[in-house]
Amino acid sequence: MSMILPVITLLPLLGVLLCLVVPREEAALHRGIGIGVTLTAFLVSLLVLSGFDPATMNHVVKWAWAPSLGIHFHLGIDGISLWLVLLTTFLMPVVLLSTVNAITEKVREFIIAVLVLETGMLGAFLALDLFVFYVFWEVMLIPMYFIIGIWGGERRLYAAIKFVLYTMVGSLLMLIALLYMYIKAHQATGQWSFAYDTMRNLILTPQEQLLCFVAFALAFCIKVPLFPLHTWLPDAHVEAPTAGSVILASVLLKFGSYGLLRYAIPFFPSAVAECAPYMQWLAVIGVVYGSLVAFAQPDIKKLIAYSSVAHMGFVVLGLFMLNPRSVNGAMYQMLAHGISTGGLFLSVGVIYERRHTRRLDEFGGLWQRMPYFAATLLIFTMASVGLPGLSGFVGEFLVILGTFSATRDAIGIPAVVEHAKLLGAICALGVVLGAVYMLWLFQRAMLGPLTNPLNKKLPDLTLREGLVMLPMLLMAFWLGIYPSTFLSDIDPAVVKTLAAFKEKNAAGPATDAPRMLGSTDAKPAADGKPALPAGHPAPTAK
Amino acid sequence: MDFLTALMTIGLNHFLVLGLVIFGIGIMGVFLRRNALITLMSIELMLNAGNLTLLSFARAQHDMRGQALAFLVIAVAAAEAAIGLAIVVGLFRNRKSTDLDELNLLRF
Amino acid sequence: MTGIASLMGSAATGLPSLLAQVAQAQRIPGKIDPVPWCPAWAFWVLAALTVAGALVTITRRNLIGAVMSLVATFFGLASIYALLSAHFLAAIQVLVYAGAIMVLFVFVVMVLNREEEEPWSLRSPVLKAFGTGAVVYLLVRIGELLFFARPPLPQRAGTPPPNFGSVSEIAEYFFTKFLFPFEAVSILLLIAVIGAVVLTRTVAKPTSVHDLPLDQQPKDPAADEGDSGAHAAGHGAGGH
Amino acid sequence: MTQNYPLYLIALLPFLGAALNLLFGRRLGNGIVSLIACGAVAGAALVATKAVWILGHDLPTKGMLVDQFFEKDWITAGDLHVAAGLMLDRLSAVMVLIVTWIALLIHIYATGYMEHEPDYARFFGYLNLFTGSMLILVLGDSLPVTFVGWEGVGLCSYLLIGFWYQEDKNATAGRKAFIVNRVGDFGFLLGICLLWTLLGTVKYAEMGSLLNELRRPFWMGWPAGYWVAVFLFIGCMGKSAQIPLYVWLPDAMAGPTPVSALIHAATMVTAGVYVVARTHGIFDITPSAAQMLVSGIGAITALMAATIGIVQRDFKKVLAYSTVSQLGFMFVGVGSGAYVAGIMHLMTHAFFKAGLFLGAGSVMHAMGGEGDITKMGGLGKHMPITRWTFFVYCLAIAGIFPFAGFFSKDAILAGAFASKFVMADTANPTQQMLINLYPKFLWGTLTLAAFCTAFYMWRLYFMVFTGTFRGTHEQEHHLHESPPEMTLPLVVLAVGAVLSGLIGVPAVMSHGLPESVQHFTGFFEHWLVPAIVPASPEPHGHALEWGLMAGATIISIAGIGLAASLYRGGISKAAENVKNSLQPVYALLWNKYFVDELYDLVLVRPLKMLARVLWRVADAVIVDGGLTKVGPALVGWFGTRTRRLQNGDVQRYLIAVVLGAAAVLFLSTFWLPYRGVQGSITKEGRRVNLVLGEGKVPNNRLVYRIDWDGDGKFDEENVRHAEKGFFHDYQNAGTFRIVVEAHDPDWHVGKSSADWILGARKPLSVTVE
Repeated sequence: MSMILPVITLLPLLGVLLCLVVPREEAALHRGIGIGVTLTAFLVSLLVLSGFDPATMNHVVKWAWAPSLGIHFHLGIDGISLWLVLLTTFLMPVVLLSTVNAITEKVREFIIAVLVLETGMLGAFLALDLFVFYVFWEVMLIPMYFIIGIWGGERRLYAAIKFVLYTMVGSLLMLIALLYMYIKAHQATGQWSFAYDTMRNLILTPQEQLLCFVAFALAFCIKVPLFPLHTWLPDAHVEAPTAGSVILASVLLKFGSYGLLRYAIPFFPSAVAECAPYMQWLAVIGVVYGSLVAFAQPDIKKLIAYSSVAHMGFVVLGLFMLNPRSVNGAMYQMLAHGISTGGLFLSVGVIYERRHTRRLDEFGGLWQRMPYFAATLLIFTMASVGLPGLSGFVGEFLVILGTFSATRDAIGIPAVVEHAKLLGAICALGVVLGAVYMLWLFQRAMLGPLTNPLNKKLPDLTLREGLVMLPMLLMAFWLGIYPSTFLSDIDPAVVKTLAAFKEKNAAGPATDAPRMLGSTDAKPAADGKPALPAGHPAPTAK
Repeated sequence: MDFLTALMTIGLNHFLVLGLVIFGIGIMGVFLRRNALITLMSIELMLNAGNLTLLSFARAQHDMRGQALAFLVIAVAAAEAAIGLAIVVGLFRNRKSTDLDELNLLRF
Repeated sequence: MTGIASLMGSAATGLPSLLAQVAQAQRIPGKIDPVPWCPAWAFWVLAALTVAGALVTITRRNLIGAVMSLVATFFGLASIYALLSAHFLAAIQVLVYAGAIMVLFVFVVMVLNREEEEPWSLRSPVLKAFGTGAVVYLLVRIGELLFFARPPLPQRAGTPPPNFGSVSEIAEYFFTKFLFPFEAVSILLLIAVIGAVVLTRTVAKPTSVHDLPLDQQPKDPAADEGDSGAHAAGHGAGGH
Repeated sequence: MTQNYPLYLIALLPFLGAALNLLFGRRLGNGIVSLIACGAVAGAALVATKAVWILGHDLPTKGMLVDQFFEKDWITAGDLHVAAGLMLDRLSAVMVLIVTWIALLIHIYATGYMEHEPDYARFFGYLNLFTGSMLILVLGDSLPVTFVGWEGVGLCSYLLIGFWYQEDKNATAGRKAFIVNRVGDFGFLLGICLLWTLLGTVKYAEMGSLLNELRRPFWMGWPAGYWVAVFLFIGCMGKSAQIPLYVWLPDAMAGPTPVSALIHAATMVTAGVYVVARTHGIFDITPSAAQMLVSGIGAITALMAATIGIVQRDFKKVLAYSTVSQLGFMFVGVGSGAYVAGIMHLMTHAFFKAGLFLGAGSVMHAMGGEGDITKMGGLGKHMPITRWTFFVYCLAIAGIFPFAGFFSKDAILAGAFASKFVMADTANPTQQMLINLYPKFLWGTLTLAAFCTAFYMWRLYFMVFTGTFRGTHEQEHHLHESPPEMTLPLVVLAVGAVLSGLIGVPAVMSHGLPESVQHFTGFFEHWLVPAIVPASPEPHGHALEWGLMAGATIISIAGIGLAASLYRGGISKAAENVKNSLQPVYALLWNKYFVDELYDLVLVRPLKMLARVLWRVADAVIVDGGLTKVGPALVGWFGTRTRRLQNGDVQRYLIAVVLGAAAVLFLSTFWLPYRGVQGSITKEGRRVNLVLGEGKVPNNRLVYRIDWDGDGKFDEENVRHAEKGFFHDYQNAGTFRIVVEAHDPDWHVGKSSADWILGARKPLSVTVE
């Protein structure tokens, strides 16, 4: 049994212990521990790639946790989670390195918070047991609350509480749905289990599916965030310290879309069939709306936050178009957004450390003083705009193409592809608007005359900042130039997930009692006798 | 056996009802009187009513555990009285009153 | 819903009639233990004493009078405990309750030395009237159930063994099965002692300038030099 | 017939040059920077030439060189496979040669022109980046790969227009270019998506055999191919500055002049024409609505831009509008099926328009950056090489025999005149007549535009190079011929502007010449037709063809003559008089038909307003307010009302406990008999069954008294509920009221169904026959 997954998940906790035994005053040592541990976790996580089979779960561990309740510490990694996990482990050392000047108060606590956060994020990406997933999901929440609430800006408490309340509302509903499914799975199988496979094979009645889907989707859509649920994001981003914003944008938001693809969509096909059009429309509204609102922002971080709303709109649209191209695109967009928006926030952090303001009208003409920084920001801007050759393009292209061409795939749900062309067209409009606000940002900050006297002495990127930016830039190029590295792992997993979805959808919803996929097949068995016990209502197969 | 006979043949029911009555009087003492000391005394009354019930059932079951429990209750009651009186004294020192109606600092 | 509404309506209007209905009950209690636990007169006299004492306790304007009648109640209860073969507890009741605790009450009453102008709590009288009614209702209905319990409450036949309620019997429990609660109670008592001390101590004489209100603390830290030893030692403990 | 060839080198060399110059250029000297930049492009040009040589020499007409530069597909997602492939066929060969060689010339020119620029390395880095992207664009073997280059050149255009970013004006112009191009890309992207949706491939080589798929009706009565063409053409409108997306190009003149020459005249802006020719199979599909759209837009753009060009005073603005106009010509060419003519005009235009811009750069170099032609005049004697090369370019663009512009423009005019458009519904005579007139309309518009072209180009020439100098003394003192690295490209391009037309001489002119000469004069057509693009439509009859040529030439000469009469020797009185007498028209043209203002009013301002409203109202008030104000307000409202219950009064808490206990007792004991007197009645003849309690009352808990006939006397007393309830056999028919009394013996609570307080939900009664 490969131990990689528990090791990378729990390694940060080891770092926490180390931090606890080091005296509080040794800030540099704490930073060293933080960076060292996260870097080690990153290197260890690269081992996952050897002999990786994207279509199945790799490096699975399953330890009994509370076996009488059917809870196992069950981790595994497949093509859907692979790159998100690597993105997480990759970002953490970068983020910690970026905070050397920004976080000078309560360094130990900060490092501990980030390390606990990393454990939470990795655990949630890797969990194959819904209880474990929920535990890690909530574990993420607390350190992030502290990161925003302690090291944040002026209105940090408001933002932190808003963040927690929004997330909690969704996740508690999800918990209820989870427990409901747990009970229903027991009814269907006679065994108590939170296992992912059990839940995925559990078929509920349409009403149950709808309610559970709404609960799950609400939790995930708040995290994404989908259009009307997004207002926590600008506040959280603006108030969070740079590191918090980067983690929030690059990884935490991905949990929403990851959860949708991993849990909400495969679990409830009939509800997806019913809700997908609404989700699609909310997503494209989010794309256009986020772009337009971003255009009006005077605050750089807020602008980028709204751009996240738009970009994540692409992701949700891609997921709910339910064809391999769009879902691949959504997955890719998640990675690309992680890199480009993370990079943008890191860049904002650089000038915020120098000027302690994020208002666009305070800047202008910085290129003259900071050419390397300007180039960095330009590359992230272009990656965010979706320029081919940089990270943003492939995802957006695949989502738009997948949306537009959704009619080619018979997923078995006509409603999903009803407005495919229109959705694709509006979504493509979002690409235009993306250029409008991002270039506006770049021009206001970097181009034009250098008028503000406060900006006349700004130093360019330091070596440390360059070291922070360099891996992000390389990733932005890599994602744009050679997407096969990533898509060759994502694609088989996505295709398999969609095939499983199709199979479950074709099996139809349960009529009255919950049942397991494949367990009660309406077709007669090989000996000619019906597989169902007499009097049992046959499932309405389509 | 008529009602009167039942009334005069003393058994478990009688003791339980007696305990109930004392308990009720205790409750009314707590919420009808405004003096904190009386309230404390009423609480002692209620505890004793509980003790009486415990002992009655112990007698009915021939089980010493009820008595042991009652003993513990007495100890708790003693502790409660000590603390309660200390609080009353402290209150009086600060507010020059033991009037529950006037102790409204934390009240909405 | 209409059912609930009408129930509510009747609860308001029909409560007296209900009580009257209960009072009219002509019911036979369940099977009664043929061997009475004690002479009827003993019970009734003691019960009357106890109830009367309790009633006086909560109605007296004079606190000393209330405390004294409570002592009487406790004596009555001690006697009833004795009727219930709990001789040791009867003794404890007299010693601890009627003795120690009530002395404490008397002390406090004396210390405070305060007459009440108006003994009854007059806030929200309507609610209190309802509360009293509810208590009476509960007493009557639960008493009815207890007294006329059918089937009769479970009990073992015959008189308890002779050593029932003796010191050795109780000690047997406390040093074997009930050892843990026994120790726990002892710790509870210790805490109560400390708590009582802490609660009643006077903070009139602060041992450190930091115990003073902020505006009274000396401005110049040098002025505090002479008290620095007490400062270091007494900061946490505080008391006398 | 395909052959592998490392085509990636062609694009990679400029990219490497760009990377070196952008990363390390600030540390290298200007000499090394220009060496890297020019060397990279020269290398690319040589490799490209070698590749084209192989293509023309070793491979058949339809052959192509291919190169898959990644081992795996570039993008793989489900059934979508986009290979990272390059291909060189005869069409891209033309483009590759134009791009690499003209880029090389302009790089060389720029080493002189940008000599004193502090950001020298950055400039050449961008320029190399552009060249590489442009080569990806023309070499891409599928629409997505082309799109990569397409966007890449857009980025470089943005960067180079805003090269002098210290001025907000330049940065804004760059942003405008990028955003307008993005609007076009929106269409291009949708075109790619639609094409893939319909065909399942976006590779040029695989498209041809599937085109029949595109003939199916798709939307609004038009075939699918029409919509693909429209979407792709929206992209081309953006990139090639056609109505309505041309507005960025005149502003793009804010960039350095070599950039204008390379990007905004010779190469990038012609990408749209290239794409239309590249995907001609889609545009050719009948009914020819797509072709009519392309050629119509092209014709109107050509005329409109030409008329604006007449009155402009800024040297580069005139050339910019001229570029827009000439691009319109090209689109008419490719839109009316005369692909050869369109591509050839693309080539000849690349020579003379790049030359014109470089000449303008030379002039402005001498004038110290001054671009207003009313402040120039008589420069010819100071800078003879610039003057005479400019003279050649002007002849070429005006279309005077035997300069390059003559052949290409004439081919377009002839193609437009002779083109045939087919519509589905030909039964409608009016429509048919309009369709038949359409080629004539195109031809007429273009001829008018050609006249304007000749006029404004020669106006420019005369105002700049003849007459007397109108600028300041300081400027006059400073006037000088440009250094050789700038004049050399001018001369080379001038040679190209003279000679490049000779490989595309119309058959009617070369008729009767020796075979070898004919082979040369028809080279361009033979190179492309028929394997790559279909043959151009030709006018019937030699006379007509000669006539068209003569007409065009006369028109051009008329334009030159008019310009000469008005501007030779400076701005004449007559020119002023004409301007004054046509003041409204002049104002309209001077303000470019107010299109920028219109866009500002209709698009930009509403969008900004919408953004603000969405942010301030929709987001802050409705969405955020809705979630963060209403929810807490509800909680707060509830809290302020219920906190009175938690008021800290312990006595009240105790009363609440007692009341609660009493209520629970009361309700629970009362509820049971209440339920117990409700029942359902079923009849079997005269036997009536009564089920009480409806399953909510435990059996044997209650005792009942039942009055079956409602006479006030209980017929049954002290009965308990059995499994099947009660029954009663009525003796005679009638309606009977049934009264039930339920009694709970434990709690001593009774209830009657006749009770006026807590009566049964419906009175129990039964009717028996």
